[in-house]
Amino acid sequence: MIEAYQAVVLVPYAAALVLAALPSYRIGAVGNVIASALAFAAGLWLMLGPQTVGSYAIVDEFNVLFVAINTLVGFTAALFSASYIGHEIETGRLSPGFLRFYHAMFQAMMGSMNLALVANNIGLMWVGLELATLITVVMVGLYRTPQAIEAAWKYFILASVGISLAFFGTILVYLAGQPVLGEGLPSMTWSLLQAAAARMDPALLDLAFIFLLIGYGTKVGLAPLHAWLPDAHAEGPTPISAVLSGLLLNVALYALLRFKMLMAGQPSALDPGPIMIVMGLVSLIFAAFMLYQRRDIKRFFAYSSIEHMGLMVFAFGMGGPLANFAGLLHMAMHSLTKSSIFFAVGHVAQAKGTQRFAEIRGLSVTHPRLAVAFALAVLAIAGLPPFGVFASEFLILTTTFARQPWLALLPAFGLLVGFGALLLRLQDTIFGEPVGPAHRVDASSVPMVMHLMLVLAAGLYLPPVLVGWFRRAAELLG
Amino acid sequence: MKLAYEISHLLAGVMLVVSFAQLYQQRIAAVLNAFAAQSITLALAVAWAAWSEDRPDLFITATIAFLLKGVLIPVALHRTVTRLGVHREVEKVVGVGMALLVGLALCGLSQALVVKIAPVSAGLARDELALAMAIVLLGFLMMIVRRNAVTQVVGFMSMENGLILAATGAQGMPLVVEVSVAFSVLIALFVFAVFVFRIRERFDTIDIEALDRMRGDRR
Amino acid sequence: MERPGQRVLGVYGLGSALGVLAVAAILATLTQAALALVYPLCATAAIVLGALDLQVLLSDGSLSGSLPLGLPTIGLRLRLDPLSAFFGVVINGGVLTASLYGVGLDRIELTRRVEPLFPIFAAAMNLVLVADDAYGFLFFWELMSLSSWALVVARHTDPEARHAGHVYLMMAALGTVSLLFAFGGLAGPAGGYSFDAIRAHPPGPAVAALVLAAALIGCGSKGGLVPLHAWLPLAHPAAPSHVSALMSGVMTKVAIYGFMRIAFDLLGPPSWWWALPPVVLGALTAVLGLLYAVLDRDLKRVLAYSTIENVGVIFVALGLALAFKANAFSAAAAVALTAALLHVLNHSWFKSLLFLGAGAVLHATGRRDLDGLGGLIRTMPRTAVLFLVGALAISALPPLNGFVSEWLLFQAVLAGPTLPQASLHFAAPAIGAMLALAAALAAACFVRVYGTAFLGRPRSVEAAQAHDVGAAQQVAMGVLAMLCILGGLLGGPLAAALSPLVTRIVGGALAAGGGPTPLSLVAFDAGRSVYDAPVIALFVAIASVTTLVIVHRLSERRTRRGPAWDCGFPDPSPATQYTASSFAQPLRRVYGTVAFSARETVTMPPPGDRAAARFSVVLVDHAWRVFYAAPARAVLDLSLRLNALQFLTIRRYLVLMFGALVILLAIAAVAT
Amino acid sequence: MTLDAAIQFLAQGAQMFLVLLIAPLAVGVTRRVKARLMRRQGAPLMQGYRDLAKLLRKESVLAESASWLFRTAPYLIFALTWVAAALVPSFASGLMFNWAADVVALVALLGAARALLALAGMDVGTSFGGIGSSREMMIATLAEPAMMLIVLTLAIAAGTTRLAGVADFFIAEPLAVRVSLALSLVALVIVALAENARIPVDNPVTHLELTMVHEAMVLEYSGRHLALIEAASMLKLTLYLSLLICLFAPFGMAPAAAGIGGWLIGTAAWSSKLLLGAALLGVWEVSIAKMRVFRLPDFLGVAFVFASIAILLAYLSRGAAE
Repeated sequence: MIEAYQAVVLVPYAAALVLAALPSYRIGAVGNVIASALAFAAGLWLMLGPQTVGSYAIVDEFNVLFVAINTLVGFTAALFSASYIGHEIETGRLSPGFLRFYHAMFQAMMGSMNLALVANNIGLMWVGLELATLITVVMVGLYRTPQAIEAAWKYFILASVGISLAFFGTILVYLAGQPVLGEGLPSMTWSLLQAAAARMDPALLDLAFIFLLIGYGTKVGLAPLHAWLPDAHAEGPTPISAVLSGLLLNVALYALLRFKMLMAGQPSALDPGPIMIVMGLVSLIFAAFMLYQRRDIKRFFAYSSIEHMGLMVFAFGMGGPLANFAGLLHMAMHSLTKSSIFFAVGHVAQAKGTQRFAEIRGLSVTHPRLAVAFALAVLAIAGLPPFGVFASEFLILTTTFARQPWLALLPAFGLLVGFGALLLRLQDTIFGEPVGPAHRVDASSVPMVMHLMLVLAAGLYLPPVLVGWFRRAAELLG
Repeated sequence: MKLAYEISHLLAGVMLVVSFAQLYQQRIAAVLNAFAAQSITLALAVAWAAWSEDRPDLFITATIAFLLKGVLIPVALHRTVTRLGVHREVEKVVGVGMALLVGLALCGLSQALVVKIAPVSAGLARDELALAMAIVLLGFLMMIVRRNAVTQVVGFMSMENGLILAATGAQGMPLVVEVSVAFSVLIALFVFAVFVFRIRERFDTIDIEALDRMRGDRR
Repeated sequence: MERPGQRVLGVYGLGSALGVLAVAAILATLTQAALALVYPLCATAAIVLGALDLQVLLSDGSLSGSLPLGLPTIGLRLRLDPLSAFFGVVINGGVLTASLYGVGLDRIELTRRVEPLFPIFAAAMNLVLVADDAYGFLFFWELMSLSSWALVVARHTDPEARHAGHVYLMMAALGTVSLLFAFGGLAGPAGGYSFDAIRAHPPGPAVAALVLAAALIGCGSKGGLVPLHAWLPLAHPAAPSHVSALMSGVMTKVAIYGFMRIAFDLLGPPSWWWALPPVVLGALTAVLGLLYAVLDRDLKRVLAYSTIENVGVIFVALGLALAFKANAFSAAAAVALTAALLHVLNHSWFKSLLFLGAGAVLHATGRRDLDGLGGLIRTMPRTAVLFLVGALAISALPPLNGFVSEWLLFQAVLAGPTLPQASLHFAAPAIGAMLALAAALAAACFVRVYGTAFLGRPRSVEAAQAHDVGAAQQVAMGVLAMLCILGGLLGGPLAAALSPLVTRIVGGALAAGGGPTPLSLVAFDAGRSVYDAPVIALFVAIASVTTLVIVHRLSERRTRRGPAWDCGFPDPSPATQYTASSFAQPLRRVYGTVAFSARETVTMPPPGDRAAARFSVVLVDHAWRVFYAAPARAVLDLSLRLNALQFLTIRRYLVLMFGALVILLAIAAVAT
Repeated sequence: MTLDAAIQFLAQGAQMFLVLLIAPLAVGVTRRVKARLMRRQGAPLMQGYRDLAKLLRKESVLAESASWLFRTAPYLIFALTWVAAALVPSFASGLMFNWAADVVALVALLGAARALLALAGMDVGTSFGGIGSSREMMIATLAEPAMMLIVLTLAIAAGTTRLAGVADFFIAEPLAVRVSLALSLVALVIVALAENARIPVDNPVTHLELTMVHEAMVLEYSGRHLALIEAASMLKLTLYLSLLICLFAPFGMAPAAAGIGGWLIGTAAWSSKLLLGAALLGVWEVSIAKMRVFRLPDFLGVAFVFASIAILLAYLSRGAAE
């Protein structure tokens, strides 16, 4: 009898092996969907099941929701890619062999991310993240066009440097924990470290946190460590872009936050707040400005992911129950919304046969339904009601202003600048006289709509159990 | 015990010196040799730690370090480099002197950071931590002062060396970690190989400036 | 003072009406055929809601409830108190007439880009009023902006409409952000977002200042307070005319409501200096708005600019009310506040009327440019009469409703010198002069509009072949015109009806029924100032009738039609008439040179050359240049500069990363 | 409805007809004085009445393009001006309907008349009508702020905007004539000149195209319509004269409670003051030249400045009083 948290990790890995063995890519796609569905079921099971703290795995208010979102988005992404990826075969961008590989890797990636999420061991967490990253590197290079390889190469180098820095940070944490908790496993077990944080050496913790911030921050996509993110999003297959923006960034931020909790446990250590505020604001404002010059629709939304990650990091840097709550909410909302946007972008790219803004015009004339969905998704990410992002941004801005009025001007400025770009692009794409071809779209719109529904629901009503988790996690974050 | 410490300390010092040598070297071939030397020293250090602290599991790490980074990769890269005919290329961004100065500054920084740690608290001697950190930072530095993909790989791997030094130095760090490190290096090599070959197929050079030609939104 | 019966009624009324609106929206998205159902449904909903609001307003009661939606632990608080009820009456009046107008639209004019959004827009405006917590308020506020944006870009193939939409939603976002700040300051770090909690703990003076500023920016950007006005003349005309009527006549009032809710209710007892920003900005807005209007040549844009003016006037009145309230001059405060509320009501009436009239003109001629119209008084007589009522009313001419609020406002200004604070009582004359200027400019502006569009001879074929609009539209306009007239005559009773609300807010009210006749409007006391529209109207009626009789008795009754005399040089071509531009020339010379650094250039051909002489005018919109064009350019420039970072080599990215690491390490090294 | 009330009612009616009666005479006086100062014989004093009668008897010629507005406007303009004129206290302050409109409302009534006239000017669709209307409205925008300030000064001094109230106040304390009031008197005179299209703002006798304002608007009128327009402008002049009188020289005016006797004295005083004012206007008009249209801002600017100074002084004196 296996536990939920084991299932969450093992199901994808097992599926990866099976899919690697399956010959036909069609069956592979179906298998991918089934496996993701199973993982999602496991995720729900985990969500409803008891919370456990083992020596290797931990299930608490903080990560249970992320596992749920992870498996959910994984499921919808698999659904989307099943209906989408066939198109890539037709256009000859991929060969069946590569698809087989793709499906196997997809599951492996999901498994690794879940591993990183449920791991109670900072080493395991690191392993999971690293595996997930390396796999996405391969996925990004999948099309083997010069651009794709360049993107993958850039991603690979930056990411692996980040990985090694993160590992060094992990070692330092161990070193900090070892005198307190003794040698071996305990001083790598997160829950014990968390409990003993107060007795650790602050200077060592500072050092560790800096290395971890740079290391995991690279995967979060914080400026100036963001460089890999836009190209990786733009050149990889669209489902992978959705997973990257929707999940991998979250998992990296999740890891970062775990260590922030550690820091919060040791009062005489460096306060990570200001550093995170600065980095968050830099990312937010920089990305907002970068939006204006983008001509590739996927790269555009990649930068918007950087912007939102910056906002989250800012919120967590502000700290306090309200800001942390808002940050967590924003994390959840962003991953749902952004992945739905990438699904929509996939549709658009199929409909117009291009990813370039200049060749996408008047969607509301040629593809009304798609245009509406796309518009709703973009407006949602822009933080307009009735969607959940509005709630989180409402909380972040109000509480920031209430505490430090002048500081609040900066995120507001960044958000407004970004909003301008989003609105400009939205109007250009869906309005006006249509140009270029208007193909039939055969990708399924279920995932997109499903996500939008969820975000809408969250904007109208947050279930108390969810709120409870967020509350608890927010308290832990200090 | 004193002696054990002295030896491990000595080996770590040697590694640091070798990383400076890497920074100093002009030709790729020489850089590869220096890297090989560093990896072998690392292997020795790990082996010594395994013997002195009686942690047999560390021997695995030592062998992995020796075979993989001490022998296989340098040889493979030598091959690639000679096949590409770039083995005597000099692609520095900043002059040697400058690089060495920055390297020294980094060593100083890592010292300054480490002395703030209370002596008793750390699981390993503070100066060994300082050495490891310096090696990591120097590896990083090497990645950014060289233009050439191979040297970047080397720089990256000497970062890994520093990491492993620190990891082994950290007493009683569970086995899972070394395995994961070795595993990751494996994957890293595999992926590197894939990319180096692909790159060669497409652009007859492994200078990464060439890759930077096609980049987002320029089209 | 909640009565259970009223409560039940209210809950059902509100719920059912909103339900009807939702049904309308959904139906419209489903089937093409259902589009025609939207407006009748909206009209019924508006009637229900309006009746409910009226009932609450007159009974001076309040309804409240809460739903488990929105933010956790706060939920969605709903409350309909007299203030919201008053604005509800305003809004639903507008919605009702706009829907009536919509009922008359042809089937072919209905599109899925407009009709589904109309009910959402109406519902959102109503919900802003009943929201009783910060989240709900901003949620519906933003929903209102969003739906109206979609309506503005309904004609999406027109680049101007797209530009308007972009500017509009940007300004709306700016406003929302500053309102977020306002409510953030009000709620405090603990996050007490419900209005009750805010009332319980009003902020300290420093925070209050910030909140007031933020509220002014937030509501000002929605209402069109200079310099946040520039979106309004772009967006309001871009929408379909009955939607323009809603946006201009009604949505700006929601902004006023927001400001009142914050400044008079949530922010606690006012300090005197709160009055300065709204008063000064309002006066500036009033004058500048009309200067824009009087120089513009697009019918609907002129109307939009005049909306800016009226919003400015209302803000002046509100500011004065704040000043008087802060000094506990409850009588004067009551006068100012009544002026503000009545002007809100009146403006919603005549502005909707005028926009519907403009819509009729647009529908009949397909033109909005004044210089292409003319002579419509003969081709569309009914519209012409109704539009005339609106034009005279908005020019604040007795005995129509515009003048009632204007008169009260002047009375409030005249009481200004009694204020103890020097800055205020020296501001009073300046404000009075600016308001007088605004009033005179308004008259000039609408004489110009009416004179060029409806009088004279047609300047285009379309104008010559125009025809009156359908019955439903005429009814819609007729209702509003009737309201304008009645509102003018019954100013006293209206003020009396508002007195409970006014008493709630400023603790005093107009002396109701203190006047010589029951219908007369009394500011302060009957000995001081009285305005009795009915009596004056009666006098004028008697006088004109007697004149008519006598003149026709005495005089030669024959009338002969002949060619216009025109000082002996009549010219048959309608091009010789005075155009809107030429009408504006004196005003342009007098004010334009100051406000818009207007320059006229005349190029004369040399003697003997047959070429035509050229005349051109250059107007510079400084507000746009400084507050819109410059920032936009700055953002684009900066983005171009930063864009270089997208094109670095991998090595350079590594350098960035390395730099970040080293800097942080250095920080850790120096940090103790 | 007692006898007293009836008498009050009649008195109000009497005032209505009094202003109507005296208006042409006032204009006649002005013209006569001007003519004499120009060494001309000049028209007899009664010429105004004759003109009106003549015009009434003539048939009215309407342009083809004239609409119903063109025909109805004169009646409304006349009625509005007449009512406004009748609401300014002339021989007695406390008449029955003195409260119906204060200064603000009075100005607004005239504004309504002006707007209708301007519309009528544009109705036929000629170039001259447009010139007249646009300039008239421009002048109004210049005059009204000054007017507002004057009203404000009075309100500060007398504490009311009811004309009768102000008049009572100045009757009660004749020494209340202060510098500020003198200044606002000057301002009001300038405004009055502008409002009545007198020299130097406009020349009531010229038909020189490019200089005329008022005449340009009424160019298309003839017969009874023109008669009404003319009568209205005469009434307007009378109105402003008696406004000046009532505000700045109310002595002799019968207070609220006065009886018939007081009224008779009041009538005598008022009419003599009025005619004197008309004569002074004549003197002024011969002694000054018509201005270019775009010099007007400066001229009315003077009024504005005076009115502003008046207010400041009013503040000071009030501060002194308190």
